[in-house]
Amino acid sequence: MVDIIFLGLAIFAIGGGFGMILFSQPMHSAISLIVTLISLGGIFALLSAPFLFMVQIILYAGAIITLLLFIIMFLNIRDDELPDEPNKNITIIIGAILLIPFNILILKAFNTFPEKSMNILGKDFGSIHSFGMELFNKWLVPFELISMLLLASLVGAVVYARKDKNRDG
Amino acid sequence: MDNFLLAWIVLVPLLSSLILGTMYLYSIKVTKIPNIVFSMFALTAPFISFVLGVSFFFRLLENSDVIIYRAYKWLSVDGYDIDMGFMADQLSIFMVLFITFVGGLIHIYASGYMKDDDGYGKFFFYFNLFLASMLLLVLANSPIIMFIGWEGVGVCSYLLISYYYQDSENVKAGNKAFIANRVGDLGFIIAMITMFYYAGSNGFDYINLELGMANVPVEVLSFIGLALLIGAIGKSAQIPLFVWLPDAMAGPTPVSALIHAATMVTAGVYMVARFHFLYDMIPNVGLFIAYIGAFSALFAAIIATKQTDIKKILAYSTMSQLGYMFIAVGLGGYSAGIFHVFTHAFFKALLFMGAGAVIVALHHEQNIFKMGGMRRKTPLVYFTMLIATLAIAGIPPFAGFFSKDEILLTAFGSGEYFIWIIGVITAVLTAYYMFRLLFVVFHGSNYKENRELHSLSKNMTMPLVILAIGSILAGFIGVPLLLGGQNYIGIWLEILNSKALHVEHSIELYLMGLNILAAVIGLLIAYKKFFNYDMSKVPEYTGLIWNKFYIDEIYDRIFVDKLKKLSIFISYKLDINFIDKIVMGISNGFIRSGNVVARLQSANTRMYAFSMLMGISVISTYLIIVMR
Amino acid sequence: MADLLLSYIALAMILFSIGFLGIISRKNIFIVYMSIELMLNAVNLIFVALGRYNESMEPQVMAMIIIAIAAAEAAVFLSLIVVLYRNKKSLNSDIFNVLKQKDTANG
Amino acid sequence: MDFGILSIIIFLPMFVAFTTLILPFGAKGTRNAAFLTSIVIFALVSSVYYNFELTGFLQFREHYTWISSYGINYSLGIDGFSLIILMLIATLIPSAYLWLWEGRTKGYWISMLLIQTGITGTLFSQDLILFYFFWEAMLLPVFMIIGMFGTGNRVFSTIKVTVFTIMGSLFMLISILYLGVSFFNEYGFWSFSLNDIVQINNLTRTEEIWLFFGFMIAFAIKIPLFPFHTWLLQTYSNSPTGGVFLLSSIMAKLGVYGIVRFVMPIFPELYKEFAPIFVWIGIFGLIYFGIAAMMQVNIKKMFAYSSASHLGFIVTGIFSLNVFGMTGAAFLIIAHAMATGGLFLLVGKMEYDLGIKAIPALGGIAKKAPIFTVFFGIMLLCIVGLPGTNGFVSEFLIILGAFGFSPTAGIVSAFTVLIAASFMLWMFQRAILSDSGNDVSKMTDLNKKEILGMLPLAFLIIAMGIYPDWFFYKIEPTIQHYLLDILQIRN
Repeated sequence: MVDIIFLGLAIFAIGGGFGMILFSQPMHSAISLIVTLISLGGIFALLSAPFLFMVQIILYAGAIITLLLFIIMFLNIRDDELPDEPNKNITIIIGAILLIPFNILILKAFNTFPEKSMNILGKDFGSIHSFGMELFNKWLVPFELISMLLLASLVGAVVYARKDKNRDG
Repeated sequence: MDNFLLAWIVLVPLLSSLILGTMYLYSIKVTKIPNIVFSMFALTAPFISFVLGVSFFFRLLENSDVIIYRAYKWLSVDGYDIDMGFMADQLSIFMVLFITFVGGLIHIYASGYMKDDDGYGKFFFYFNLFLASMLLLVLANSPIIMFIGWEGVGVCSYLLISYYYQDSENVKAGNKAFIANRVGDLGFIIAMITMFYYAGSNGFDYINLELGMANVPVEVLSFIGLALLIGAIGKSAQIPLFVWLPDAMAGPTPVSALIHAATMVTAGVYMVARFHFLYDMIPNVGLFIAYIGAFSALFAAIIATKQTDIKKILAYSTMSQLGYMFIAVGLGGYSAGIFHVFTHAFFKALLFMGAGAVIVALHHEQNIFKMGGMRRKTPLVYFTMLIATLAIAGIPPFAGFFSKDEILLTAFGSGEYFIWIIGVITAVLTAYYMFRLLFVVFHGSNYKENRELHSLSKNMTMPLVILAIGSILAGFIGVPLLLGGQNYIGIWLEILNSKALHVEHSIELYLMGLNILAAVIGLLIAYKKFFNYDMSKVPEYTGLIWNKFYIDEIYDRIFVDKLKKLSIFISYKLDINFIDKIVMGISNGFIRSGNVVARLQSANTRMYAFSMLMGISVISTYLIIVMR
Repeated sequence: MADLLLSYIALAMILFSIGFLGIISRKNIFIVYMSIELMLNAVNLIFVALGRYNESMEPQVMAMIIIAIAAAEAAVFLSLIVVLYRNKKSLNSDIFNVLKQKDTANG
Repeated sequence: MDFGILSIIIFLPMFVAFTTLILPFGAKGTRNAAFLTSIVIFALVSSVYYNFELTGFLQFREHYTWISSYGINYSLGIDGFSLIILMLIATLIPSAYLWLWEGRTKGYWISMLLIQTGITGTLFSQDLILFYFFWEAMLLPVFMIIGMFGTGNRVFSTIKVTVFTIMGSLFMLISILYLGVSFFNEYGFWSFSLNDIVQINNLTRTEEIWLFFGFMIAFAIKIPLFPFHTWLLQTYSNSPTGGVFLLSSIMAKLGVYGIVRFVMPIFPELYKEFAPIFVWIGIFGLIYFGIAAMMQVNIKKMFAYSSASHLGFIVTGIFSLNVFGMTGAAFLIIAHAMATGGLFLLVGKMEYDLGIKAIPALGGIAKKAPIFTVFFGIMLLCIVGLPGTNGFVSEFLIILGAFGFSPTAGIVSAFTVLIAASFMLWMFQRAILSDSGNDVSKMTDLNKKEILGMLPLAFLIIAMGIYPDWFFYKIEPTIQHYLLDILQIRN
């Protein structure tokens, strides 16, 4: 049963990924990406990471990609403004071939790990409680630093996107 | 008398020259110093040196031991000591005597000759510096100290030839003299260093060298002898390094008289005599020297017959006479050679000074065919010149006869008949060109009538008379036994002569007669052609002899031009276009390869990513293969 | 299957590769951005899978931090796209090459 | 002696330079301070000279830890060879200052002072890193002085000389670091001190050859040896008088010094093995540069070639592996520094007065400036190697040394007497003596200060030629030490 869920999610994820890079309209790509991200969220759940599952769905699929869609729609890009991409497919094929050795290498590397079933788990593993304990005991300072980063990016985004009156003229 | 006075023979002219130099700079920069002050300082130096020389002469007469004075340790490296040492033996004192004597007379003459010149003080500064160097050359205790004097005279000669430095021709002549001398010095240095390594282990003065030479292989000795010979040839203007001597006549006439006739050019002969212990061991090289001397004598005499510049005729005659001296020293007749050096100093200095007097009288006219009829106008100069000409031509009883006779006797007695024949032919030519000069200048009709003559001061005429007396008497110190005389010079310098000559008296007498005959033949030919010569028809000279066999041009073509071309090639082609190109090419290569790499930086992010992908792919493949 | 580490890793590698292919093949700057996000997610997946494998919570924290950083990145990146589009009227990433060296003669 | 006199000699000029830089000194004040400094240093150096003992070993040692974790020390000391160069520097610099007296800016004087610090520091360093530090520090003020006060295409010259020397120095730096690491591998602690580095035994032959040439390239560029000489021409031609004076008379000699101080003790075997190559490179340079100098039109470039020619000869001397050659080289360093330095000062004055560097555009100067000509003549005759000047003594000794090395080398090197004479006298004729109708009316004769500056040089040139032994005895033990103890040559 779990295997079937995993396979389904994996197929959705891969299919969404391919959709993303193959669609010429950014809008369609974004929607395919959402499919991928949600599937990944499901896989996180399978891996006993319920908090990440929620974050993935709410933050990624819900916030980031929505923001992306919003921007795409806001810019209102016409078809003739899209860049001309004649070599797209051939590049993908060559790239895929070139990437094969890398994938093989990584998989070979992980294959050396001792085989071990991941079903037997500690009682508390993956619960939001233990996640919180981990985050606020061990990783408090990085966590707070991330808030600084978010603030900085917020300010940066506002500064960039503001219309420069003097320059536009 | 103490030995240290030996050093003062050199020091006095040196100090005097330094004082004169400083005074000269003072006089041109601050206030003018009258000529008489310069003359006072200038003239005392050779006088004092002469007096000191005479005193040492008498000391050697009493006791024939060599007098050595070591002033200080000049150089001491690795256990070798080279002293600043002075040595007075029969040879060097003999040289000192006539150098200072003739030098002193020429000083007096020069004080008259140069009296209107701005550089009066400078002239005597150079002159005394020259005298000091020349005395150092002859009094030195070791070859290297001799070399200091040797180069000193060279540089003084350079300075004096280019005395009128504003004319670039004069400076060129000076350069030529210096460079030709330097070629000789190259030989000298090589010889000196070879000697140092092979024979100098016990010390580098002449006495130790003589001892050290005994064990040196004969090939090395020949090498040393030849290298030294190059030095002698350069200094004494023999074939092939003679080209500078005629040009050296660009200097003032007293310079020609002192340096290029009486003293410096004889340094080569002196050197061969000084190294007699070396040349005695390598008679083949000695014979080579004799041949060089013979050919130089003949060659110069031939050129001299067609020259028109009075000083150039005398210059070639100097070269010719030096050839005689080389014959003598090459064949081992050192005393004969030195004897000729001695007599030659008198009559050649006299000839130059007489010529100088004529030149001054005629307002610096040097072409003999523009003179003429000077006999009545300057009778004193005429008579002294006549005596000198008789002396150089070898008419008895004037000085040249005895010395030349002894040289030819040496050549004949050594069995070198070829050299002897050349010597006799040269004697004919000598008489011919010298009387040609005399007849044209003094007996010919006036070139232009009513020329006003520049008056000659007493300073200029008095030394002429003294030298004329010397030219008559100088020969009598070496009258051969055959004529009932005593060869004093042969006795005085007998330490040098290694081999005794055995020539039968009858043959000797024939030879003597032959020499006189040769001189008279030359005289008669000249008389026939040039006595009472009509100056209105100046002979046109062309051809090989007039152009001095094109030796200058050949040298220019072979050496100077090639060297100039090489120099231009190196400094303007090779260095700039090749070596610098390579070096700059390396740096430009970096810049260029930087540009190539920069062109890859297309700022296209996808390209970067793609190259990264390729890199990843290659590395992964490699790792997969390695880590299998 | 779902209890094997290697299957998660393989999935992550496939997604990562797809992201990479998107970057090298697409000129549209939005898709480039989305590809980057996909690659981040693939890495997240590896983290989480390894956390499960090692029974450690730390990778999950790491993954969360990555997500937070991705959010920050999204804000800046998207605002940059807006500015660039406004100035150049194009979404082609190839024309954003102002860093390219103009004078190639010599230095 | 632990008095620190060497440190004072090194850092006094730098101290004065920074003080004058900070305080509101004008050009004149800076100049006076610089001159005073040079006089004080002369006095200090004289006392060093006087107290120097007649042994071949290092004296006046100073040792302080600088960077202890890597064994880099501030370590100074001098032996006979450095002593004479030190004496030379101390004598030359006041003379040069007297010549540069008028018309120089504050920056010029400060640069000169800083160069002095670099030079003396290089000369005293007994630690490889310290040596490298001063070696590079010496270059910076030179860079400034050519770049700011030079003539012609000065920026290019500056960059060229800097790139050349720095490239050479990099090879040396790599070699130094390699040696340091090798020492650490062998003995287990860090040290860059020369005394320690010489004890390295664990280098293979290939490594040693690489390191040897790493050092030699740095020094060969500085000297410069053929074929690393092409920076020389433009640099000498475009440098201001002070810069070219220091470059030619002192810095080039430091290249030779570096070979003797570092290459010889660190690689004694290779030094002996490669000696023939360098003897012949030296002789080749002597003849090559000599011929190149003959037809050179720019008088400063001509002196550059002449200088390179003599430096080739010096290299022949130091590689001749016997006392004569090495003593001669040491002597020629002094003789040539004085003569070339003097000539560059004189030519600098000529350029300053007339603005001309081309030989055909000169001429007739002798009439206008007789004292100038006298000094010019003395320097020239020293270069020519006339007996009675110290040029002869050194040339004679080097020829002797080369002959001892191999008779062929000796005979070929004897051609130096011919080469220098031919180009120098020809130049003298055209530039100074003959009146070729050019307008040289702006030429002035030397003033009192300039005469005062030139007199010591002229005096020493002649005095060392007439009585060389008096100047020799301090250096000979050092050279014996080099040959017997370091190179282990016994004859």
